[in-house]
Order: sequence, then C-alpha cells, then structure tokens
Amino acid sequence: MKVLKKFDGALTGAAIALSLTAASVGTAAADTIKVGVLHSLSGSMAISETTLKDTMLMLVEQQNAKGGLLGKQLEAVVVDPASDWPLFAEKARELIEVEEVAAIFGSWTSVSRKSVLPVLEELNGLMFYPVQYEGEESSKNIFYTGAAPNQQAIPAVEYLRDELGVERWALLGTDYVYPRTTNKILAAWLADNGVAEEDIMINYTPFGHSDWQSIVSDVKAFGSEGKKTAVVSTINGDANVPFYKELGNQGISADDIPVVAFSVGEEELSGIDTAPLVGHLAAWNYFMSVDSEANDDFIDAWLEFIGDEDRVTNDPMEAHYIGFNMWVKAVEVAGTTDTDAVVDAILGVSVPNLSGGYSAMMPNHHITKPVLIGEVQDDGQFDIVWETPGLVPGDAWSDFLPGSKDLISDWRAPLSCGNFNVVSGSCGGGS
Amino acid sequence: MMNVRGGTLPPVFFQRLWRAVLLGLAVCFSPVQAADLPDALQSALEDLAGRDKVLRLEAVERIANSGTEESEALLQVILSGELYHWKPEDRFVRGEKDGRKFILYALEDGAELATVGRREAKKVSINNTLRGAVKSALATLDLIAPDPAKRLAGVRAQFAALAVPVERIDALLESESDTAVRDSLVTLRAMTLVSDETASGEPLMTAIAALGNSTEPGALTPLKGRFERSDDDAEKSALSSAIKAFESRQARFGMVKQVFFGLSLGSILVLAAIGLAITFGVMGVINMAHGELIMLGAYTTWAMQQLLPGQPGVALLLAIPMGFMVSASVGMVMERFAISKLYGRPLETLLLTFGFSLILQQAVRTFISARNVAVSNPSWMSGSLELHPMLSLTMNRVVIMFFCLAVFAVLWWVMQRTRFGLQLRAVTQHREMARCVGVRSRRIDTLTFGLGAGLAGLAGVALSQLGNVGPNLGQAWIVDSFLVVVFGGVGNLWGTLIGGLGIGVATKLIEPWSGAVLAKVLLLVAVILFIQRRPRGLFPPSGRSAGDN
Amino acid sequence: MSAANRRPVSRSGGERSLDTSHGTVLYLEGLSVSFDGFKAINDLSLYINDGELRCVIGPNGAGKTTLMDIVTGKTRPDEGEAWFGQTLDLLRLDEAAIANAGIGRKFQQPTVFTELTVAENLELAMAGNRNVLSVLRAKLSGEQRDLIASTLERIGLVALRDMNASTLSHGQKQWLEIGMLLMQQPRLLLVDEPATGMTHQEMAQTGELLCSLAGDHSVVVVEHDMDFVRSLDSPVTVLHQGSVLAEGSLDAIQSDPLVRSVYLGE
Amino acid sequence: MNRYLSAVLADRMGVVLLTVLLVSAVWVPIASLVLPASHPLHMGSYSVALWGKYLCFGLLALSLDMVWGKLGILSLGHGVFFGLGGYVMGMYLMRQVGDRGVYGDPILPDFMVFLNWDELPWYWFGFDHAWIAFPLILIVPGLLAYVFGALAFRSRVTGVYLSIITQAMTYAVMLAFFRNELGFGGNNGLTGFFDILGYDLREDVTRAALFSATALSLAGCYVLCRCLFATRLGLLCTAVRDAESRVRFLGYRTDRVKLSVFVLSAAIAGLAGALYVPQVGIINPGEFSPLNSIEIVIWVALGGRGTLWGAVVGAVVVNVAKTQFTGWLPEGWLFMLGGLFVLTTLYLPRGLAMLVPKRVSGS
Repeated sequence: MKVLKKFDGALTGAAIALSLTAASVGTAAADTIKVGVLHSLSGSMAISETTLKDTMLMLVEQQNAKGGLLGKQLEAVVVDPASDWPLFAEKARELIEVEEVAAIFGSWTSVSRKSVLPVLEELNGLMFYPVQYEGEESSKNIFYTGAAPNQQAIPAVEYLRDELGVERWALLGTDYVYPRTTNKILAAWLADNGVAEEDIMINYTPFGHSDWQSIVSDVKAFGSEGKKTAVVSTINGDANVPFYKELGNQGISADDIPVVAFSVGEEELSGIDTAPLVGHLAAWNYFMSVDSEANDDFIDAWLEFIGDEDRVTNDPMEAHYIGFNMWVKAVEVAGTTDTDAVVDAILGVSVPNLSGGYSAMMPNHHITKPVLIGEVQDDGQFDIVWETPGLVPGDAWSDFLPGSKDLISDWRAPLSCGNFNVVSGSCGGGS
Repeated sequence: MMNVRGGTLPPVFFQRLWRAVLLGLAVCFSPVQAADLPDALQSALEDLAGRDKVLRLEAVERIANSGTEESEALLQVILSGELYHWKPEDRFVRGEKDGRKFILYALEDGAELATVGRREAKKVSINNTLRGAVKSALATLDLIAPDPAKRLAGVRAQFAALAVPVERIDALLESESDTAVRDSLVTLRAMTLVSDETASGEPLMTAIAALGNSTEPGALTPLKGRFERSDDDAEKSALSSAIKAFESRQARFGMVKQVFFGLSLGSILVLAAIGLAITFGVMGVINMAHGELIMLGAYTTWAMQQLLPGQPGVALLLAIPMGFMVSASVGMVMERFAISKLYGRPLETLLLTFGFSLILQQAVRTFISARNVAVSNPSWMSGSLELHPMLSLTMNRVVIMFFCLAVFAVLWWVMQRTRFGLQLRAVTQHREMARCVGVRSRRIDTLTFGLGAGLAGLAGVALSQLGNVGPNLGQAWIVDSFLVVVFGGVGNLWGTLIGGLGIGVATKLIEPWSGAVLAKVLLLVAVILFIQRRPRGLFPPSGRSAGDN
Repeated sequence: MSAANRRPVSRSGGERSLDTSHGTVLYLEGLSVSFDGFKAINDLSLYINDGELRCVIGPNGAGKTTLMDIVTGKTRPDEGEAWFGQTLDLLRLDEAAIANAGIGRKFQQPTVFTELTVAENLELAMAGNRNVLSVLRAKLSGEQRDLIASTLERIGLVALRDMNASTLSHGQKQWLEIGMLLMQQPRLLLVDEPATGMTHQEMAQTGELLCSLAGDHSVVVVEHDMDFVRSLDSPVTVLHQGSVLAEGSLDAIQSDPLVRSVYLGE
Repeated sequence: MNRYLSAVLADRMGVVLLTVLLVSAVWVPIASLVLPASHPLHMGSYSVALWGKYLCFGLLALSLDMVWGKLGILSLGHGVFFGLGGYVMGMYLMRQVGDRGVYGDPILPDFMVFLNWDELPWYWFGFDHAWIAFPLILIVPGLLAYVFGALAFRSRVTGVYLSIITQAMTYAVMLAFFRNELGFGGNNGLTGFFDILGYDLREDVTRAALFSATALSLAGCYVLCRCLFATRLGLLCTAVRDAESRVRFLGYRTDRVKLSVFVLSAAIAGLAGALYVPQVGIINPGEFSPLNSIEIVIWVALGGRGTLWGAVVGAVVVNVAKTQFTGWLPEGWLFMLGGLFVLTTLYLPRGLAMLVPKRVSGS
C-alpha cells in the first residue's frame, strides 16, 4: 500500500505540475512585445502556411532592425496548430492568455478562423487574417487583410466577360464553404447580368480530389457548344495539380477554355510543372511580378531572409506585410498595444502595399486593395494582364446574397457593429 | 500544291516562299540587315504595349498584315511571351530570363544587347484574346505549310472561328494530296457552309449530311446553331437527323470513354494498393507507413529529375528502379530493426508503422520542403492518344495503366515462378515447416517487406505523374489502399487487381449522376455492405487456417 | 454414475423438450458437401439412437470432422437433411441455436478460454439462459457452485480451479473441455478424439466417463485409437471417402474385408 | 453490489485514476475560481479547457478499450461515434444561439442563412430542447453502432476486415459531412456557440463545471466498465475475444454479445464527443477523419490495451506530449511523437501499463 500511495501522489503531482508549466512560461519576459504566429506547420495545410510563418518572422526581424516598436523589441511566438481546427482555438487561447501576445497573425482556412473567433472575442485578442475568403463576417477582433469576394471573384468574372468575351461559365470548386459561397455570389451576379441558367455549370468535388477525367471531359463538352467558355475555379490546394494536368492532357488550352483560379498563386505553382497551365488565369491582389519599387525591395528582403533564390512571394504574404505594417502604425499612434486602443487607432490607417499604392483599413475591418488578373507563365510567374483602375474596398457582406445584402459593418463609434441591418436599423443582423 | 516529303530544298525556303505568296508580297531574299524595325511594326508594338484592348488587338492584326519580313518571327516572339520593353533605352527587344536577370536580344537581328535586372526590363504581356489572335494569324500561315501535320493542325485551328471563306477552302482542297488534311478540309468546308446563313439548297444539304457523319467533335455546334435559327422544315428535319446521328455516335464513344476512365482510376488504385497487398495482405503487417513509402517513390522521381535537368523522360525511367530501391531499402530497414520484433502481434505493427509514418512525413518536410515539389511529365506522358477523333485517351493514364499491368505481371511471376516466391509463400503459409526445410525465414521476411515497400515506391513514381508530390501524398492513398486490399481479399493478389479495377469502374459509372463527392460515399457504403455479404472479401483466402478467428 | 449427471439443475427456459418419440435422436440423410470440388461428405446417412454410444472411425480425410461440423452448424451441406429428434431441422439453425437445442461438442484440438480460470471456463459452459441481459445479471447460486465443484472433482482439476487455463497441459485442457461439455448438459455429445495426449490411465477414465454418460445422453465419439474404441465396447460406424462404409460391432467391422482393404490397407 | 465494489477496488491503478479524477473534479473549480490569478496554483481558462479536452480524449480511449482490449474488436472508426456525439451537442448549442447569430435569424443557424436555406431541415427539430438533445448524444452514436454492428457481427465480419470497414465507415461519414447539402455546416462545421443550459460558455464557472462534469463522467464510465466486466458477461467477452467460434458452440450468440458492448462503447464515445464540443468550441467533419480514429487506437495501445485505466493514461500522455512538443519544437514535434510510438512498441509491448509492477496494479 505504501507504494500505491507514492504512485498516487506522484501522479497527482505530475498532473498539477504539467498544468502549471504553461502558466509559468508566460510571466517571464515583459520587456518585449510578443506577436503570435498561428500557422500550421504540419498536417495538410503546412504546404501553404509554413511560408506565412517565415514571412512573419522576417517582418518581425525587419521591424526589430528598425528599432522595434514603442522602444521595445518584438518577439515572435510561433505555435503549430497542426491543421487541426479545434487546436487553432486552443493555441489562440494559449497565445493570448499564457503568452500574452499583443496580436496574432494567423489562420488560413475559414474554419480555422471560425474556430479562433470566439476565443478572440472572449479574451479580447487581435488577429490579422491574410487569406482571401468568402466574406460574411466582421468581428471586432479580426482584421481581414485578404480579399473579400468583391475584391477577387467578381472583378475576375467581369474581366472574362468583358475582355475575353466569355458567355458560358463552368464553376468548379471543392465542396466547402468558400467555393459554395463564392459560386452563389457569382451565380447571382451572372444571373443579374443576363446569363442564362443553361450557360452555367456548377460542380463540386471532395478535398484532394485527384481523378478529374470525367469532370474535365464534361467541361470540354460543355465548352464545345459554340459559345466562348471559361472555368471559374475555386478548387482548393492539392486538387489543382491533377486538375490542370488533366486539362492539358485532354487538349484543352487556355485559348480554348481559360481557367481563372482564386486559390492558385506563385507558391502553389512552385510545386507544379507549369507547362500545362500556361495562359490560365488567376485573380489576386498581388503578384510577384508586380512592377514596383516596394515589391522589388520586398522580394529582395524575402530571398535574403529565406536564403533560397528560388523561393517566391505571393498574395497572402503581401496581406501579412500590409497587416503587420498597419498594426505597427496603429500601435505607434495609440502608444500602446492594448487591444481596444489599437482597434480604434487602426481604422483609416493607410500603409504602402506592394503594388505601388496604399492600402487603408476600413471601418468594416477589411482593407482596400487593387485587383489584378494574371496569366500563368511557364516560369511559374504571373503575367499581369489586367488590373482595376483604382483600389477596391473589401465588402464584408455580399450584396448578392439575400441574407446579407442588408447588412453593413462599421466599427467606428457610435455604430460599432459588425452586422448592422440597415433595414431594421439594429445591430445583430436581425430584422 | 506540291508535296514536300524529304524535299531537296530546305523546308525553310518553302516556308518563306509560301508565306510570302500568302501575304501577296514581293519576296525579298536579301540577308537581314541590322536595321531598325520598320515603322509599321514599331508603332504596332507601341500600341501592343499600351493598355487599350481594342488598339492592342488591332496591333496584332497590323503586325500580321504588315507584310514585313519580320512579322512572323515577331508574332512568335509575342506568342512565347518573350517581348520586353527595355525601359532605359525605350526599345522593344526579345528577352530571356536567366535566373533573376534578363538577357536582351535585338528583334531585328537577334544580336545580344545587354543583361539587365528585373527593374529595367518590362514584359509586354499578352492576354488570352491576343494570344488567340496571334495563334490564328500563325495558323492561317500554317494552312499552306509544307508539313502535312502542320497543315492538319492549321485546318483544325480554323474549326472554332470558321473564318476561312469557302472559295479559299476549295482552292486548298484542289492542291491538297494528304487524305487526313483533305478530310479535315471537307469538314471545315461543311461547317463553314452550315454556319453560313446565306447557304441553301443542295450544297447545304450535303454539308449537313457530311457533318452528321463527321467524327469531328466541333461538328455539332454549327448543326445545333443552325437548327435553332432555321425555319425551313426540310432543312430542320435534315439537321435534326444529322444531330441525332452525331449524338448517338458521341454517346457510344462516351460510354467507352467512361469505362476507360474507370479502368484508369482502377489501375491507379491497384498500383497504390499492390505493395500493401504484400506487406499487409501476405505478411499481416498493418502497415500505416505504406502511404509514406509511396511518397518516397514520388520524391525519388523528383530527385532524379533534379539530377538530370532537361531530361524528364530519362529521369522518369531511371526513377522506376531507383524508386523501387529507395522505398525497398527504407522498408527493409524498418522491417529488420523494428517490425521483425513484432511478428505474431500484428496489431502492434499498426502503432509502430504509424510512428514511422509520422517520422517519414516530417523528415520530408524538414529536409526537403513542407511545400509540394514540381515533377514534370515527359512529352510521351503528356497530351492524348487519339484512337479516333471522338475518342482520345490521355497519355499519362494509358502509360500508367500499362505500367500497372506490367508491375502486376512481374509480381505474379516473382511470386509463382521464382525460388524467392516459393520461399515467400512457404514462410507465410507455414513458418515452422518452411524453417524445417531450410528456408531462412528471417531473411525472407525482410525481403518480402522490402518487395512490398518497393512496390509502394513504384506506385509513387507513377503517382508523381498525375498529381501533387508533397509530404501529404501518402495520406491521401492509405485509406483507399487498405480498402482495395480488403475488398479483394487479404492475401490474394488477383483480388487486389480485380478489386481495384472494379472499384475504379464502379466509381466512374456512378459519378455522372451522383457527383464526385457522393460517388465516393456511395462506394464506401457499397464496399461495407459487400463485406457483409462476403466477410472475407472478393476472393477469400482458402484453406483450413483461414477459417479461424 | 454420480449424482451430478442426473440433471440436478432444472433447465431454465424449458427450450429443450426434444421429441425423440421414435427413439432416434439424430437423423442424417443423404448429406453431401464439397470444398473446392473435393467431396468431403458424399451421400452420407447416419442415425443415432437416444441414449446410444456410437464410435465413428475412418482414415484421415474420411469426413469425420466435417460430419461433426455439419451437425453443429459450422458447415452447411450442399444437399441432404439433418434432424435432431423428430422436429428440429439442424440445417435451419446456427451454431448457438444448435448448442442450445442440446448438442454439445468437444473439439479435436482442445479449445478452452485461456485467459479465464478453470472455474470460469466451467461457469460459462454451464447450462442456463444465454441471452445477453440474463448473462449480465447472472450470479452463481449455491447449487451451481456445488455443480462446478463436483465437475472439477470429476475432471480432476480441483487444485487448478483458479489457475488460468493457459497454464494447463494438453491433457488437462482435454479434461477441462470434457468438463465444459458436462456443464453444458447436452442431449447429444459429439466428442472428437478425446484420448489424444492422455495417459493410458486417463484414457481408461475417459472411456468410463463416456460410457457412463450413455443412456441419459447420446454420445458420438470420433477416435483413431483402436484400443480406446475397443474399451468403449459400442457400435462402430466406419467412414470412408465421405460415406458410411460399414456399421456394426468392432469385431464384425474388423473382420469385414471391405474395411480391411480400405482402412488397414490390406 | 459487493462484487462490483471489489472489482473496482481490485485494480489499484484504477483506484489511483479514480482518486485523481475525483480530486481534480473538486480541485480544478477551486483553482480556477477561488484562487486569485496571482496564486501559483491558479488555473487559467486555457489550462482548464486543455485538461478538459484531455479527459474527453481519455473517455474516448476508454470506450475504445472496451471493445478492443476487452472484446477484441479493433475499431478504426471510433472517431465517428465521438464526432456524432459532438455534432448532437453542437446542434443543441447552435440552436441555443437563437437570434444572436450574425444574421439575427431566430431559427436558422448562420451557415444556413448564408447558403439560402429557407427552413430548418426536419432532423434539426427538437434540438433546442436539452431534454431531447442530451439523450440523443447517447442514442445517435448508439444507433449507428447498432445498425453497423448488427450487420457486421451477424455476417461474422472479423479481424482486419472489420477494422477496415469501420475505417471505411468513418471515412464515408466524413465525406458526407463535408457536403454542405447535408445541413451540418459542411467543412466549417458548427461553431460560434454562446451558452449551454443557460450558462455562458465563456464564463470561467461554466468552464470549470464542464471540466468537473468531464472528470466525473470519466470516473463514472470507468466504474461502469469495471462493473460490467466483473459480471459473467465480462467473462463471456474475454471468451469471445480469445475464441469466438468456441463460444458459439457453447450456445451463446456472440454477435449479440459483441453488439451490446459495441453499442455501449459507441454511446460512451458519443458522450466524450458531447463533452468535448463545448470545451473546444467547434465540431467539424475533421473529427471523422480516419487518421483521428487511428490516433485513438494509438492512445490505447500506448497506455496499455485491456487495462481500461491504461487507455485513459495513454490518451492523456499522448496529448500532453503533443501540446508540450508543439510548444517546444513546432517544426520537429512529429519526430518526437513518431519516435515515442516506435520506442513504446519496441520496448513496452504492453504499453505504459507494463511500467507498473504487477503487485502494485493488483491485477
């Protein structure tokens, strides 16, 4: 029985000790400002997100080289939520509560952001979200530096219609919320613009779909009926390579049926044999091939930081660049990293983006960006073939969805509401 | 037109000649001089570099019709995306990318001008529409190219626009001697006629009938278009019967295609599963690292292509033995140092191999890259194999299908006809007895596991030609692989082959009406129910011992 | 014969009222079964009388074990009939139902539950309601404890009562399985090679036990060991290539020229 | 009762586990609510939620050990029951949101509004009432287990065949739940919860209460399992595990034995899922992924299969290791985790339970 007691004690002791280790770490350093980096370094999303972690480390290093922030050095706290959505919430809680970070830069998928959101709102944390998404959200605690649908999807479709004379549309997507919502918005937009129902084909495939034979063959048939046809692709990550390969092998070239993609960027192309993709399109707010001083500087710094001449830059990296600089500027204005003060100070803050202009944070926590259309080149870069004349402000609530067309977001006092219903005049979306 | 087959004059001569004739211009044979671009081209290029889309489109036409000698070469430069604006000199040049630098050449004589950084050279980009215009301008030139294949492509390129006048086609037909080109020209003529609103009477009826019997996929469009617009009853009935004939032929080929799609998917499943059929099916190791062994094969292909830049085909062929060996050696190391300690405790192999799977995955992430790597397809694995104008099969899938059958055949031979195969079967059937007759069972175990792992490597080499090569590659295949092996019957190679092909074909037959997501769900449910009917798979292992537990 | 064998425990559920009005407990008629083209049983007919002790002998591959498999529901014949008593069609029942109807079996390879103790093995085999809820609620009554104790005594494993069955020797496992058969209190016992791995003395005990069971129970013994068969002094059925070759007393069988030619190779 | 009590007490490590659970069920609320934040033993919401999650996983591991360790059914699809329990809880929590969603629709959850659903699908009705939803936490996974088990066990699908079709089942359910048409929020799943039984999920009190509920559920289920396996049915399970066909010849319907324990196990897994969701704040189809289910098997194997308490310890150890490793070595933790699995199998074939000397464990 003696042994037994020892065990009992040891186990309880171990349990308590473990539960406290996390707590004791956080209290150590107070002379730095901590920045949380919440990107998956393992699991299915590591392919995309690892780069963003490196981007953040670079930005933090650059800022420190410039003398830090508010006289303190910045310290990046990197955690790995491992592409596991509940883990995003847990790690966000750890970052805010235990590590006491001033802001989090992170998330890629919508579901990871949705998972983190309640934690941010509960603990009044701050997060900058750098990826294009389906919109329909505006939280006090999140800043959306990626594109909303009106900053990517709609201009792209406009371009196809006006510049390439496309009349038939195949909307292909992976079966999850972003493609579903984007396609809903696009279908509504196309219908408003007089496209008949039989000229729209919608198809969804599972994550990581690798067998595109039948679908590509259907698209080919769909496109061979005389009218100029284009594919609008919201196909996610891993499924893209086999899709484009099949397209090329079945003899569909970009002149016949151009594909415009919203989730294929330089980073994705760097893992692809680009030969079958040449001439296909992507819509983003930034391309590595953008011709500007700021971009050249950024690329130089990135290549030096990562120590690999073959690496590329992409849109979400620019989003972090913009987001980080906005945060820095807001903290400088506010003189503190306190969430409420920063949230107030950041509205209207305008910082250079990499395409030669300035992006501003708007009251709905989205930013203004130019929209660019690029064609894939055989070197994995995009050739910019079109861009919006000015900046497009991000729209949190789409005008093309019945549920959200009456909603606006404005975090300025006195409204201070992310989902204000202009019909009923009340905050909370209800009518 | 004369047919140039291995002609005595250099083809370039003919090209130049015919192009000059086409453009209706005097031909200048004098050597190209280092001179400025003709003004017409210079101004067209300035428009092309501008932003006005109408002007840009016109600029292409102006270049094509400029009649200058440089126009074709210039169009090629534009098409290949090598046209640059050299900013400091304000001059249009051809640029080649060299790392992060650009080497600039003069458009006029190809002389190398300078090597500049990104900031000095601005690419004159063209978009889809412009590329189409350039291609169609070049294709028109191809119509009278000396090479029949080129002429054929030139004719086919006209199917979409139908911009060549009938008289012109007739003239071409007169001088054409190649049957394939003639057939295409006839189709083109019929398509042009049918879509010509003013055509009528006998020629039109003949054209409609010709399209009805045509095998050209694009033939349906003009028929349908005219059917919608037409108000002549006789014309309408002719059109509708032509459409019907065409569509029924199309449907027949569609069915064949669907089955091919299924067999192709199936052969990939078989390839992915066949290694597991050895490690799991024959040896009983619940090998969760199977996916990662596949991944290693794919990375080997990538590595070979890195070692042999510019030779993707050779690299791919070399990757077949290399991929086998890399995965096999990793597998044998795993077996020798870990799995061998666990025989008789099959469930624990699950834990062990899962550990290995995590380690291998992270190793690739750490030592190569967390991102996907690019594996290119050699030319003989891109494009399609045209069996019939209405039935073309993609090359990579055809090759992989044969590869799968070859792998299976070799494996079958090894298992049935070699001494190693005999010993392997002896050990798995009765270890003690095999030992008694002098089989070194430990060694056979290691080799067998190596064989299974090596087969996974081969699957990886094949999969690298179809999709992503990245750290997650293996995970995408592990569930399907286990399913195929179990569905076919554990321990039965034929079961794996038939099971894999069966699942592939079934998926492709369900997919058209259910969609890809639901097809997969339905198929999983079907396999679950099938296992209820036949609890030991398609080909149950036979023998007394099989009946226990 | 000891008291323990006279069904001291009333059977719960009363499901075992077997109609043996014609005096026959097991009818097998025209059975055939083949595996992958090999005819293991070929048009076999066999009748076992109520309370009879019968030996079945035959060379390897004669179909002895397959016969037992058919009776206990493990194997379904391709054709033929198998009835237990007048009314129970064995071909319609699964293993559990057949066991519950009163047919017990001892396997050629003794099969006991190695992770359970000897007593627990017997407890599981003990006759009683087999449905899940009853098993969940089941508790050993004093009477049942006595039954287990007396059976342990009969099979000579009293001292090993709380040992894991995995620790038993081959012969002890044979005994344990016979004990389980006794606990099951079947109407018909199918005993496959009970003497294997036993000493001469044990063999004699086994023979005695089996003989004592006959009368109240019907017993079918499959055996190779001719001495053991002789000791049972019961009618013998000879199987050859899946059918009945001869039936009769051992002496009559041994003098049958046909049997001698196939069985003894003469 | 006597026999059950002695069965529980006989396993000393189990007693240790129970003690720890009961103590922590009382201690954690004190540490997080009563002790001031500056106190060294204070537990923040992060730690409470974290340990709550570990215990949910412990409960899940326990449910798997019931069928794998005790009955020999290696389920590679136990995540499906966990996930379904989680979804039932998620649906209840979603309906509790009411008109506080971003669109302010009093009935429809946000994801339905923005995908233009007109009305609540029939299978969502009733989930606003706890008295309907909570029993379903056990019933829904139990029902799936019943249907699946009834088919599989009757057809005598065993061994690896059974394992692989359980895997196929969870894979199929995952793909189905990814579909937005199914009406469970697709890839995003269900999230953005406000309160449970009227208590705000963001309050420390609620969190502490959920933790205690989890600890007590785990303790309760452990005792339940111990008692169950102390009955004759427990003996029967062991017999089925070791020689199923022999059991049939004794007259037992082994399919029903397996089915009943499998259903019970599924219900416990569902309970674990239901406790998990309010503590982590999200449920999505990722929980159904085959890899998650394999991980559960790993926990049990690592802790010590068949010991019940070992499964719980395994789940907690692996997850604590994950949390710690991801913190220390965000880019190399998979090496450590993978290495842990490899070394354990090689040197501790019966799991961590082997480390406990027999005379201590008492079993």
